[in-house]
Amino acid sequence: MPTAEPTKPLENVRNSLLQVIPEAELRDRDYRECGYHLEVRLVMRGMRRVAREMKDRRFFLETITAVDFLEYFHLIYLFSTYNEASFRVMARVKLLPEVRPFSVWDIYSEAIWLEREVYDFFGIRFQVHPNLKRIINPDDANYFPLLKSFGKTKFTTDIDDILC
Amino acid sequence: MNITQLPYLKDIYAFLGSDVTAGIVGLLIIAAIVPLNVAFLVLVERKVAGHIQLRPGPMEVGPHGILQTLIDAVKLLGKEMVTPQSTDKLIFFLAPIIVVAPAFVGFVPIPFSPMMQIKDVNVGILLIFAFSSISVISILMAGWSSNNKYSLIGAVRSVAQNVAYEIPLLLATMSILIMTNTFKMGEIVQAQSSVWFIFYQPIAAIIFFIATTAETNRAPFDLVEAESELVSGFHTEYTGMRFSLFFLAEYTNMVIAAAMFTVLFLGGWHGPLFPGMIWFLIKTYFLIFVVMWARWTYPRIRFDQLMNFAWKVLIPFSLVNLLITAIVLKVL
Amino acid sequence: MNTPSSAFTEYLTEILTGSKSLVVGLWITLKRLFTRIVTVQYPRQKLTMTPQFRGHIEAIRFDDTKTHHCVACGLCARICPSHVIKLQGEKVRAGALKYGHHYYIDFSKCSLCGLCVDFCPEQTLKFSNEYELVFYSRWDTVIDIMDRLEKSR
Amino acid sequence: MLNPKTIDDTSIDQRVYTLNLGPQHPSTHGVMHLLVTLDGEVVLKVEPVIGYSHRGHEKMAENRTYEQFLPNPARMDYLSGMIFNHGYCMAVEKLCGIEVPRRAEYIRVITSELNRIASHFIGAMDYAMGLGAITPFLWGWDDREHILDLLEGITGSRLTYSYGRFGGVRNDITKEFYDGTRRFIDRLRGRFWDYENLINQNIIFIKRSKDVGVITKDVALDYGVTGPTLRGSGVNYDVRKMEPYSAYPEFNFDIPTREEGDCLARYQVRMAEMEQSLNIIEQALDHLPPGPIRAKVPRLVTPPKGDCYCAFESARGAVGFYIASDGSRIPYRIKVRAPSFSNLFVLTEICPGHFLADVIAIFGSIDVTVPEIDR
Repeated sequence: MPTAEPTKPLENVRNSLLQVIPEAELRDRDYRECGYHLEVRLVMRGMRRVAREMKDRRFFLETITAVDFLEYFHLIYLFSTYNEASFRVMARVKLLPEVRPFSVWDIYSEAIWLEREVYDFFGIRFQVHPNLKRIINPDDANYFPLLKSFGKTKFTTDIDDILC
Repeated sequence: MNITQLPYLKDIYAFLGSDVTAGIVGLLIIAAIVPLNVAFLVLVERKVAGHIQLRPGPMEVGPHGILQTLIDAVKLLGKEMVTPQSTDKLIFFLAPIIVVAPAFVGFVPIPFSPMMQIKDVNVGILLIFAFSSISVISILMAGWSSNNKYSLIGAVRSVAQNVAYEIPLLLATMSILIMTNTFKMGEIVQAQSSVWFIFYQPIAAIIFFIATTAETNRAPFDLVEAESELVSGFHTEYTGMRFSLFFLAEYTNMVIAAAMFTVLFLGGWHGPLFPGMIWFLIKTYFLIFVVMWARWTYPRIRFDQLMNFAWKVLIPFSLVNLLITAIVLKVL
Repeated sequence: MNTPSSAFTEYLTEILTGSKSLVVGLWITLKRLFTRIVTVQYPRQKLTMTPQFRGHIEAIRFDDTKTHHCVACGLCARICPSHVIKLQGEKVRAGALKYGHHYYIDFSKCSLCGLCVDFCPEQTLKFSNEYELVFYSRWDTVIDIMDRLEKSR
Repeated sequence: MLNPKTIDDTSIDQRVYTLNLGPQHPSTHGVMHLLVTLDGEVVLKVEPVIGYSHRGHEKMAENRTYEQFLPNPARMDYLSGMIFNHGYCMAVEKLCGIEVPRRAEYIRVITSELNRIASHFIGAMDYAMGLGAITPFLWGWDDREHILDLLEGITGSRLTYSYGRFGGVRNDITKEFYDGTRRFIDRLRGRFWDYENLINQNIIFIKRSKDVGVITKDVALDYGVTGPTLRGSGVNYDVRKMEPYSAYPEFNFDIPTREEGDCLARYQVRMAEMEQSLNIIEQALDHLPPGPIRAKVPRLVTPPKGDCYCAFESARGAVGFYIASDGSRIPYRIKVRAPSFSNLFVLTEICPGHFLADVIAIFGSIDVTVPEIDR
C-alpha cells in the first residue's frame, strides 16, 4: 500500500521554515494518525512568514480556521501541495483573544474570504485585511457563533487536553 | 318580384364583395383563429420538448393534455395585471398592445391557398417586413418601461439583434424577388408551380431560415429572454394577460415566419393529392416543428457571437448569393 | 498560416464543421423524440419501493408475542440527533422488563439517519415503506407508531 | 475578452451599474448571490455574497456525539452526500484508530464513485443548461436516476444517504445492486457518445466555452482551487491519488487533466472522470472481497484526545474534516474544508472582462453547491 509519507521534501521544508522563523516550534506528526506531516507552532505572530515561505514552495492554502479554548485561540493554517510528493503542513498560532493577527491576504488571495469566515465565527480581527466584515452570518449579527461562550456548548480549559 | 333587382341590395352586394368586407371578415377570422393556433402551438412545443426529454409533456387536462393551454389562457385571463410602482406606466401599458397588432396584420397578404387570401397586396412581402419590425419597438418599450435591469438588457439585445438580422433576411428575400419580379405573395407562389425555389436558392433558404429564427427570438437566438441569464428578459415584470400577449405575439410571429418561408421557398400551396390549403399548413407546421426541435437541441449563442454570425457569415453569404443570382439571371 | 487564403479556408471549414455538428445534434434529439418516455405518471403509476426504503420508523410485530419488543429503554430517544422521539412505557409486573405503550415520533423533523434503528437493543424498529405522507397540520406529523401497529392488526 | 482596465475612467461612473444575480435566479444553483458590476454587458467586478443557507453545522457538531453528527455531512454537499459521509466516517476512524474491513472499504468506494458520477452529471449538465441547452440536462437526470435507484436499493435513501457507519457501512450490498450496477455501467458507456456529440462537439457549445474563464495554475494556487476545476487547468492533483485513502490504492485509474483551464476543459474533465469512476466501480465489483461489512466498534465511539485532519476527494474537490477531540464522546471542534468555498472565489479573479452570459457559464463550470459553502 503506497503511503503518502514524505521523505526529502519534509526535510527541506523543515529546514527552510526553521531559517525563516527560528522561534517556531516544529513537530513531526504521524500522517496516518492525524493527517498532516509537520506542525509549526507559533505564538501570536509569524504566520505571514510561514505563508510566504509556503507560497514560495508552491503550497496552496487549504484552509484557515480557529479553535476556541476560552482563554486563547488556536489559529490554524493548513498548507498542502499539488505536487506528487504531497504533504500537509499545519501552522498553529496561539492567540490571545485581544490580539489582532496579521492578515495573509496579499500572499494568498483566498485568505480574504477564509479570514472573513474566521472573523465571522470567532471574532478574530485580522490586521490590514481589505474587507473584514461578516461573510456567512447576518451583517448586523452581534455574536460570534463558534465561540465556546456562545450557546450551550461544553468547553475545555486544559491546554494540552486536545493536543496530544 | 326579384329581390336582387332592388337598387340598394346591389350596393350591399357590391359592398359584400369589396376588399373592405374581405378585410374585415378576414381579420375577424384571424382574430379568432390566431389565439387558438397559438394555444395549439404552445401545446405542440411542450409536447415536442417533453418527448425529446423523454417525458410525456402535459398530460393532465383533457386526453393527453390537449386542453392544457386553454386552461392556462383562462388562468392568465383571470390573473391580476400587476404594474410595478416604478414603471413608466403609459409605455408599460402600451407595449403588449403594440406587440400584438403587427403580428395580426402580418396575416393579411399570406396566401393559404389560391382562394384563401385576404388581400394579395402588391407589396405583400414588404408589408410583412415593415410590420414585423414594429415588434422590436414594443420589446424596447417593454424593456425600458419595466425599470428592471434584466428587462433593459434583454430589450437592448433585442434591438441590436433585429437590426443585424434584418439585413441578411432582406438580402435572402431579394434573391427570390429578382427571380420573380414581384412583391405579390400570390404571384411568387404561382411562379413555383413546377420547381420550388428552395432548389434554386438553397443558400438563401438557409439564410432566410436562420434569420427568421433570430428575428422571432427563438432558440438558439433567444437572447432577449435568455432565462438562464436574464431571468425572463424583457417581459420579466409582466403578468397575466399582458404577459400572454407577448407570448401570443412570439408564436404568431413564428407562424408568419414559417408561412413566409413556405411562400418563398417551399412552393406555398403547391403539392399533389391534397388541396392547397392542407399543403400550405403541412409545410408551415413542419417548419415550426423544426424551429421547436432546434430549440430543444442547441445551447444559446452568446451576444457577441450572435453579432459576429450575422455580420461575418450571414451577410457576406447572402450578398454573394444575391450577386450570383443576379449574374445568372442576366446571363440566361 | 496567416495568409488570406488559409484564413478563408479556416473560415469555411469552421462553417462546414459547425453545420455538421448542428445537424448531428438534431439527429440525436430526433432519435430520442421517438424513444419511450422514462418518467412515471405518479398518481396513476407507482413504483414499488425497495425493501431498504427508509420511510418513518415503525415497530416490528414479532410472531412469538404477536406484538413489538419495545422495552422503553429510551436509547433511540437519546441517540436521535433531532430529538424527535418520545416514548413511554411501564412495567407490567415487578421485576419484568418495561413494555412500551406509546412511541411518538415527530416525522416532520426526522432526518431519516437510521440511528434509532441501529441502536435499538431489541431490534424492534424498522423503516416503513410509506412515502405518501401528507398532512393538514404540523401536529399530524407526530405519529404514535405503537398506535399504528395496533391499527394495522 | 475585453480588458476592463482599458476603459476610460472618467466616463465609467456614468456607465457602470450593478446587477444582483440572485439570490433568486434561475442559474445560481440555489441561494447564491452574485453582485455583478457591469459596463453594458461587460463584467467589471463580481462579488459573491454567501450565507443564505447557513445552518451552523460546525456549531451543531459541538453539541452532539460523533454518531449524532452522522446525518449532517451529507447535508453540506447534498449532491455528493455519500462521499461526505464516507469522509466523515474516515476522519472519526482515523481519530479512533478503527480498522475498517476490506469489504466495507470496497462498498464505500463503489457507492462513493456512483455518487461521484451522479454529482458530475449534475455538474456537467447544469453547465450545459446554463448555456441554454435544457435537453441534455434532463437526459443527465435520467441517467442519474438509475444511480439514485441503485443507491436507494442498498441505502434506502436517494440523496442524503447516511449510509456509512464508523467501522463500516450499514447494509451489505445485494445481488440486485451488483447486477444493476453492472447493467448501469454498460448502459452509461453507451450513452457517452450521445453526450459527446450533442454537447461537446456542438459548435455553439464550443464557442461558448472555449477560452472562457481561464484559470491559470498560478491563480489556482493562489485561490486553493481543487477538484475538476483544478484539473481542467492542467494540475493532476487528486486526493485519491496523492493521499490514497480507503481502498483507492488498489484500483487502477487515471486522473484526467486538460491544459487549457477554460470552461470547456472543466466540462471535459468532468465527463472523463465519469468514465474513470466507471472503471473503478468495475474493478471494485470484480474483486469484491468477502467478509464482514462492519468492524467491532462500540456503540458510542470515544476517541482519544488529539486532533486529526482527514482529506478526501468529493465531486467538487478536496474536502477536509478537521476534528479536535478532548477525549469525550462529543467533538470539541469540527471544521470542514469546503472545496466549493475556495473554488467559488476564483470568480472574482476570472470573471472581469467577460460578458454577463459568461459569468453564468463560468459559474456553472466551476460547479459549486451552495449549502457546502455556507455550511
